[in-house]
Parts: sequence; C-alpha cells; structure tokens
Amino acid sequence: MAPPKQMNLKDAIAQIQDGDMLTFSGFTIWRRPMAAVYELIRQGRKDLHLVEVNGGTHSDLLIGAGCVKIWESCWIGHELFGKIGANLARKAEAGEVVIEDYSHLQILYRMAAGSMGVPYLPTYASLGTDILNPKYDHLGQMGLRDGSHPKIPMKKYEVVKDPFYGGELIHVPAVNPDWCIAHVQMIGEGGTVRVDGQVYSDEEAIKASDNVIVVAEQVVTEEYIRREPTRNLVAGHQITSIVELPWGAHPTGCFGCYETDGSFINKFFTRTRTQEGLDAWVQEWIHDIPDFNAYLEKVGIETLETIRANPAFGYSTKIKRGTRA
Amino acid sequence: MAPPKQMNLKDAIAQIQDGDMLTFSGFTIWRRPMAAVYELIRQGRKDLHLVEVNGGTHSDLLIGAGCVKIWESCWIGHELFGKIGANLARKAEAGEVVIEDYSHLQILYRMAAGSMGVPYLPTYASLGTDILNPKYDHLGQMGLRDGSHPKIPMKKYEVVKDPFYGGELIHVPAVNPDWCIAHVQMIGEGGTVRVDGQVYSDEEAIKASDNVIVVAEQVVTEEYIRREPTRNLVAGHQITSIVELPWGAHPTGCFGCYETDGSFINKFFTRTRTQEGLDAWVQEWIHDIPDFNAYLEKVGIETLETIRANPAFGYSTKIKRGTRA
Amino acid sequence: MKNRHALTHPVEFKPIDLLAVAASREVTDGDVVFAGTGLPMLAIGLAQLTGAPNAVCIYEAGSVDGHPISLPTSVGDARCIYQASIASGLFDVFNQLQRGLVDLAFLGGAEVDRYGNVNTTGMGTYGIVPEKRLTGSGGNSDINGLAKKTVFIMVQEKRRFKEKVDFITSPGWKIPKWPGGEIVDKKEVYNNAFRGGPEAVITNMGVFRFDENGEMYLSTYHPGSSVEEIQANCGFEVNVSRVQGETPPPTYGELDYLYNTIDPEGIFLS
Amino acid sequence: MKNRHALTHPVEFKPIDLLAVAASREVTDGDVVFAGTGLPMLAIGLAQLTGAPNAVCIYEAGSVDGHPISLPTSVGDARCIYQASIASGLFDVFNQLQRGLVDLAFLGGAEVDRYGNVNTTGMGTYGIVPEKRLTGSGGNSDINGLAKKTVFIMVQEKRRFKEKVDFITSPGWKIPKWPGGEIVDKKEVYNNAFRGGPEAVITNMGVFRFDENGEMYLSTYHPGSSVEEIQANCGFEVNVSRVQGETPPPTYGELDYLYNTIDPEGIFLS
Repeated sequence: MAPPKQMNLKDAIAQIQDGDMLTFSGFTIWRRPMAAVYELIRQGRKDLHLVEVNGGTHSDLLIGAGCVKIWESCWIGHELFGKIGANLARKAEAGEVVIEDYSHLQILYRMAAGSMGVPYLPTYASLGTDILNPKYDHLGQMGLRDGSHPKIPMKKYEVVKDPFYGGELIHVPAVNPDWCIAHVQMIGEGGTVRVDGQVYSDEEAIKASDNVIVVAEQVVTEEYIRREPTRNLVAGHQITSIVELPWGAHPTGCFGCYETDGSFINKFFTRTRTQEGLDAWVQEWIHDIPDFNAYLEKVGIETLETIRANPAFGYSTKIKRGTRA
Repeated sequence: MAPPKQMNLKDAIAQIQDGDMLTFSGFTIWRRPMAAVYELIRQGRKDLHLVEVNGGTHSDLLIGAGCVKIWESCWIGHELFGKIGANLARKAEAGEVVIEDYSHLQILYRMAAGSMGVPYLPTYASLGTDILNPKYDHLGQMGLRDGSHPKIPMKKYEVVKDPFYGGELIHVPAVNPDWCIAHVQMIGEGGTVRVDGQVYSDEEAIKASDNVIVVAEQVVTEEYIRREPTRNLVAGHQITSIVELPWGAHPTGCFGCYETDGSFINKFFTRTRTQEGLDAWVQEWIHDIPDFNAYLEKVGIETLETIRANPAFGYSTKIKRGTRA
Repeated sequence: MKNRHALTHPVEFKPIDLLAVAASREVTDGDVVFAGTGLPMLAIGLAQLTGAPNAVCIYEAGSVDGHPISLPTSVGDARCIYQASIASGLFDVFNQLQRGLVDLAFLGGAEVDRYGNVNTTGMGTYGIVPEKRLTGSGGNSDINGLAKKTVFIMVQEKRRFKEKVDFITSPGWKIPKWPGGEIVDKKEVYNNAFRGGPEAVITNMGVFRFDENGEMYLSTYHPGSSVEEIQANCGFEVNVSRVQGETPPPTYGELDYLYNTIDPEGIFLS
Repeated sequence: MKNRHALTHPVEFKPIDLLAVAASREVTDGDVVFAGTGLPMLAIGLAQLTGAPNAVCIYEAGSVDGHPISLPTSVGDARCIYQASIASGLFDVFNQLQRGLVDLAFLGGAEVDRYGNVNTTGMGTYGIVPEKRLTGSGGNSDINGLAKKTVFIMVQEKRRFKEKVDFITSPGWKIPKWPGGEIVDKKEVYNNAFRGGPEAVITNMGVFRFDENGEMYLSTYHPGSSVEEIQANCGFEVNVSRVQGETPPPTYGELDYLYNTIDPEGIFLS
C-alpha cells in the first residue's frame, strides 16, 4: 500500500466522484470538515450518498446546495444554534433527497461493522419503533435493495433469534463508504492520525471507509507524533490523502483549537430556511470566494481570535455565549 | 451504583466463589494479575471456569494448582521462556481440566460481545478449521449446553447466511465472566482506570465482566487521573474493588513499570512440567510465604531493580536478555 | 438571606426552572445517568449539587462523569470532558447503554402518546416524501429502549400529547413488534434486554407517571396550573385518579445553584 | 571488508539465518505485515532494512508499525511500541485483519499438510481428554484465514509434514466446510472474505510454495540440503517438478543487519 499523499484541498476533493458514498468525522457541530464541504459545493459534486452517524451543519449545507441524493443517518440539526436541519427537511419534503432512518446506535453499529470487516452487527437498539416499520424502508420501497448496488445492502435490517442465550434482536448491515472526510487536530507526514478530546465516531467512520481524506489543523513529523503512540487513532496505511488546513472545521468547533462559532451557525440557520436564502448564502460564502483563505478573511481575525481555544481547557474562555455572560 | 471500595488483596480475592467464571487483564506474559492468582491458590479456590482471550503464566499456574475445571481460550504458553503451558497440557491429558478451543479473534469477539451487551458477534475468523468441528465442542459433548448453566451458551458457535451482502459466516456467543481481575498501572480512588502502553484486550475483559477487581501499581486521586480523561480506559461505575499492590504482576511485565522477569518464568516452566514439580513450586512460592511482601523479599531487591523500567522507554535497559548481551 | 431549603413562591421562578428542578429530583444518588443537551444538563448538574452527589453523567458524544466548570452547549462540547473520568466516543457509551449500565436518562420529544411512545422524526404523513420532517431519532430511541428508567421533558400542548403519535421514534410501554407490527408489551419485544422504560414526563404544567399497565397518569400539577388546564392541553383523556397535588416548587438553594453555579452565563436560563 | 551484497558461503551462516533471510525476501515494499514473536520479527526487521523500507508491521497484541531500538521478546513487549504509529489492542488489529488490510503474515506450526493446513492444537487423538495438547491456535488460524498471503516458518521433519494433520488449527487451501465437514476449496468457505492463503513454507531445508490447486511443491532447497533429503524428511510425497535450484544464501549485508542491528543482544540469534 502506498503511503498517503499530502495535497491541497482542491485536488484532494477532486478525487471524489459524483454518486460516491461519503461519511465524515465529528459530532453534530463539532469537528466537521467544513472547508471540504465548501469545496465539494464549489466543484459542483452531485448525487452524493451520505451515510453518517449523525448530521450537522456540514451535511445540512451540502444537502441544501443540491449535492446529495440519499441521506442515511439518525439526526440532523445545529444543536443550540438551529433546532432542525431545515435544508434536509425542505429537500426531503420536496422529494429531492431520500432519507433512510436508523437510530443513533444502529447507524453507529453500521459504521462499526464496516470498520470491523463484518457484514452486519447485532443489536437490541430501537426495537419496537417505526424505524423498523417496513413501510419506511425507503431504499427498499424505491427498489434499490435488489443487490445491483454494491454499497446498498439487500435489507434495511433483519429480525433474528438468539440461539445462544434465547431472545430476539436485529442485525443492521455494515457500511463501507467510498470516502471519509475527517477533520482532526494533528496528522503525521506518513498519515498517523491523532484526535484529541472526544473521538465521537471518528474511528469507525475512518476505518469503515475505502478511502480517507484527512484535513488537519497541523501536519507534523512522524517522529513527533509517534513519541506517544497510545494517543494516536489510525495508522497511515488506512489514509489516502492529507490536507493541512488550520481552521478547516469552522464554523464547527475543534477541541483544543477553537470553539464552535455559534453566532455564525445561527445566522446560517436563520438565513437558509428557504432555498432562496440557502442559494444566496452559498453564493456569498462559497462561489463569490476563491478559496478558504478568502473565507477566513471574510470571517475576520477578531472572530477567529475570540473562538481560539485556551490551552488550559481546550475551549475558548473569551467567547460570549449566554444572555448573562 | 456504589463507588468501588479499596481493600487488601486477601479481602478482594475472598469475594470470588468456587465455580465462578473468571477472566484477566494482559497478554501472554504481560500485565497478568499474578499476586491475585497466588492469593486464589492460597485461599484454595476450586472449580473455576476461566474464559480468557489468551492464557499465560498466570493461568497455567492456576490450572496446575488444581483451581480450574474449564478453560476456554485460544493459546497458552510463556512465550520465549516456556514454549507450552505444560500444566494445562498435563491436566487436560489427565482429564482433570476441560479445554474449549476458540481462535484468538473468536474468543476476543466473545469478550467484545459481552462488553457491548449483545449476545454474539459475527465473524469470518477461523472458518474451515477443526475449531468448528462439532466433535470438539467439548462443553456440548459433556451436556453443558442445555440452557441450565446461565454462563454457558446453548451452542459453541453457529453458521449463518449473510442476508445483506450474500455469503456465509459464523456467530460466536458473548461471554460475561463473573469476575475480571485486572492488573493496571494506575487507578483513581473512585475507580477510573488508566492502562499505559498496549491495552491488549483489557477493555473488553473488564467491560464484559459483571464484577471487576483492579490491582494497580498506584492508586491516585481522581482529580489527578481526570486531568487527561482521553488517556483513561474505564470509569469507576464498572469497577467493584481496588487493590494497590506495586509489582503485583511479577513475574509478568508491566509497561512503564517493569520488565517481564524471563528468568523467573523460565525456572517456573522448567520446574513445573510435572505435578510434583508444580506442587513443590506452589509450596515454596505461595504456601510457605505469608503474603506478597514476603514474596517480593524472596524475589529480591536486586532482581526487582534490574527489571524496573526506564521511564524514557517503558522497559528496562539494565536487564540481560540474550546470549550476547 | 433566605433559607436555602425553603420553597420559592410562583412569582419567584420561571417555568423552565421548575422543569429543571423537577427533573433533578428524579435522580437517585449513585445513578448512572444518560443526559442530552439543554435541560438535562441543568437537571443532572443540580442533582449532583443536591440529592445525588455520586450520580455519574454520561453524554452521548463520548464523555463519562465530566465536571464542567463552564456549562457545555452540546454533548460534543470541549467543556464536557473537564475532570471527566473518560473522554472516549459513541462506541464506548452506547455499548455501556446496551450492556445495561444506565439507570436513568433524560430525553425530549415533539409528540408523546399515553404509553410513552415518542416522535422526533416527522409530523403528518411519513414516507419517502415526508409531510414535515423533524430532526430524527438521534439516541432517543436507543436510550428509551435500553435505560432502566427514562424521564421526558416536554412542552404541554394538545397537538403534542396525542392518542397516537405520527411516528414511533422512541419506544414506550406498548410498541409494535416487527416485522409484523402487532402492538405488544415492551417486555415482549425487548426480551433479554428489557430493563424498564418511561418513568415520568415532566412538562411546563405538570408531572406525569406511568401505571402498572404502562399508561400515563397525572401525578402532580405545577403551581399556577391545574388538572383542568392540563386536560385541556392533552390530546387524550388523562388519568387524573392518582393526582397527588401540586409539584413542589424549587427551593431558594436550587434556584441559586441553577443561576449562579450551573448556568451563570445564561445559556439555557436566560 | 566484504561486499555487503555478496552471497555468503554455507559455513558462514547458520540454518536460522537463512530462515530469517528467506522469510524477509517474501516481503514486498509497502506490504502490511502481521508478524509474531521470534523469527518473524527478524524477517520483517530485515525486510525493512533491505527491500521493503515502507513495509508496515502489525503485532497481534496491538501495535502498528513500531520501530524498536531493542528487539522485543514477544509481541506484548513494551519495546514493540517504540516510534510506533499506534499502540492499541487486539480489537483494533484483528479488525484490520478481518477488514482485509493485511497483505502478508508470518506464522509457525507443529504440523502441516500438503494443502497448508496447520496444526498447533494437539498431536494424536484430540477430544475432551487430548492425547498431547499443544499451545492452541492463538491468532494462527485467524491470520492464515484472512491475510492475503501467509508464509510459514517450520522445522522440516517427517512427523511434522504429514499427509493429514491431526487437527486443522489453521486453514490451508482445502478445508472442511462446517457444520457438515466436507472438504472444499478455501474460496468456497470464506466467500466474501476470501483473499488468498498460504504462499510459502520455509523450513531449515528448503522453500515450498503452492500451485494453482493449492498443493505444496518444493521451490528451492537450501545450500547443504537436497531434494532427496527433503523428501526423506517429509511425510507425504513432495512435488519436486518445479524445483528451481538452491535457495540463495544470505548476503554479508543481511547477516550484518541480523546480528548487529536487529538482534545484537542474541535473543533469537544466539
């Protein structure tokens, strides 16, 4: 296996094809590869199939911009800064994007199964819910579970008996996305990945995927990152491409580096509840801007310095968050 | 759930009953709870059912001393210092201990399933081997898979079809031992466990078990161990009892603390290939000694200081290992 | 200075304060509690400062027993892991849930029925083209299914307390058994993993609990509300035969903790 | 000073040196290699110093791509993680194996048959009371089943090279399909997880490989050995129709690396 190549964001994202299956690092509004999502939109990628442990600002934007055909996950929103994923809701209600629902544990296990090299995992999660209602097996209803789509399992789930201890449970199918785009704090030149703070479901997402683009706050020498191998998450032979791009998760937060830019996300949420609003936002923040440096200029140094994390805590102590701060 | 109690080794081990199912921390001759095993023998525990991801000096001794009835695992030996687990071999060949064979991945997955709260895991591991030969389902042959033994699954494994992507594989049943005895480098007073270096299968062994005794090189404050929560493995609510006992893994090694005492293990191996030899060894190193302090006195300060790890490397730079050192 | 243990008067607290306080009182000392963003964070924080100092809080994103000195705005927040026992990920904490280690969980929802079935997926007709899409299940369904006890915090409106929710996202006491879909007791569906289910629903008007048959009944109404007002804001007939009177209001000490220790910045308590 | 690339003469190396060197030559640059304690450690270390500088070594106990400056005595050794990419545990590395990331693995065994089925479990009659118990499978069976290529390093004796091994611990090219036990091609048993199988068996006398039918043949005999000696020490009739001559001996450079860089303490090379 060839060691991963370091490249710029544009070239890294250009490897992704229309129709590919994608997943991401992070959790809701934390450590999302936002710069990569902007670039996907800038390059006009279409018909993407997203399978993610949970959604957030990154996927709501990508969906709103018309890049996505199928979204398999359990949740989307912007936490405190936007109660729902309004772009997904609008696109789904217009019949432009198909949602396949799983519960959080189920979709996590789909990714974990992919990372383990097994075709499914058993679970008791979310038995007795409409998530398992055959009526809502949307990919099945659309005839996509006929075995002709290698990344789409032939069943949404299966009910099974436990022959070892008795009882009954379900199996959820593995997923192996074509690509994981992960934003992390640090990567070695040879591809050794370090994630600091909560790792969310990054290990499963990265290891389940056939190809992995890592966008990192910092690229360091392998000698440095290997001084503490117990702190590293994934080795270079599971990584395809490396991009060094500080602030690349903005407006989502990155433990130890910067805070979530809640004000930015809230403005995004407020402005993009209509398609017109989303289109205007995309024009202003993506198409009217040549690259990510111009984006950061537009965000402004004052904002960036306000959200920069205090090293003692891993989060910003300067940001005003509540109404009484 | 009550926070874990700190106690002495004798009282901690006294909680384990004859016939209980046990598992352990560590890997072959690394981070094995040897002092706890000596204490189990001293207290004369009988009919133990061991299920471990792999065996080593600790289990070969426990089996030789007549404490064990069933051993489910994949391997036993002393690495470079003793090619086979001669005590297990002798006891099995005499019909005094029953072996149930799994492969390494299979028995790891049995423990992982237990830790995940699922009744089994699917795997492709070791298909097409005699490990799956129904003739060698020893617990089944003995009639123990009739459902009347809550810790013994009703099947050794099951062959299944994959309805999602086609193909065929097996399920291996979860295991939830009554007790895990784990030797680790550090634990907080509230039970937060930190393992340094390779974690082997400690996470699975600890989290699969209904009760956990942690023997630690050092007990520290929770405030201290929680300064870096990303380095910790298990929280206090999964721990039952805490014992502080430096050198408690001797003669097996403990990353960052001390080297495997290969010479000690090799002498054990050489002396205990017969039952008489084992009995004499147990008399000398366990029954003739009141406690672990006396054991360390007998090992001698020179040996302990020679195997003590150099903090720069995590292993000893003083020990003579090869023939040309 | 007021006695910290004295009860406040209705004009001295807001509805959200009572929600947080009532929720915190559901925590037993030593409980392992699964909590989400918002009110649950206030509730578990308050419980740890009052009756349940040894309660352990697990957040879904992968932290165990954090002791934030600055209130997190989400469970993925960097603040969650300050003085935490463990900072890990979803695989760790969801496995703990499935393993049966979670005693209590706080959850929310858009719709609920009398059996504690909750909808957070979609309103109206659901399908390939949904009528009105919501956020989706998140961990709600997993947690409600597998924790020993769950407590829901919800807004009391007729359109939210329904005879039948539009989509069962999160499993209550009577649920469909798939693939057939016949409605049976939760125990029959969860079999070896059955550990309990919805314990209470706390709204801005009252506290509901569940009887031996898994049916919701009104337990207490909040100061300023009434049985009648609650029935008027409930889409099904509420069992009021077990009402025990008014929900005890917050104490001065509880309010002080909420506003000055837990959320001094006014993130959730503006 | 001798040319490092020049071949040594039979009196200048020991059998174990040739085993390590022959094994190291099986590594292709960039391979992800699963290795165990002992000779495999020498082989992968030598490969990284010669033809395969980018080979990645995974040890079963949970380390990835370590660069020890002091030779480990076992895969659990603290030395394994020096300048490693990852220090984790079995769950990580066995999942990588099952996911199909392992290109090559070095294994050992007590008995082997012509299809590369290997026994490390028991000699003689096996059962509840075994005739002669060995160490057990360890990861041998998992790795032989799931790596793309495996190379066995074994002692050449008639009692070890058998027509039929007493217990199939580790799956070769023709194996039983359970629960029935009929002998079929490995591909039929492993289906979606089929990636290859035994590539070579290296003994103290020669190097064996496997043909299109998964049957072992003699590829080269070591300097000082012969086709006849090998057949005399093999319990089944060896296919010698493809013998390519002598196994190339170690170079002076390879011996220097083995004795002075990889194992200067004389742990395995005494």
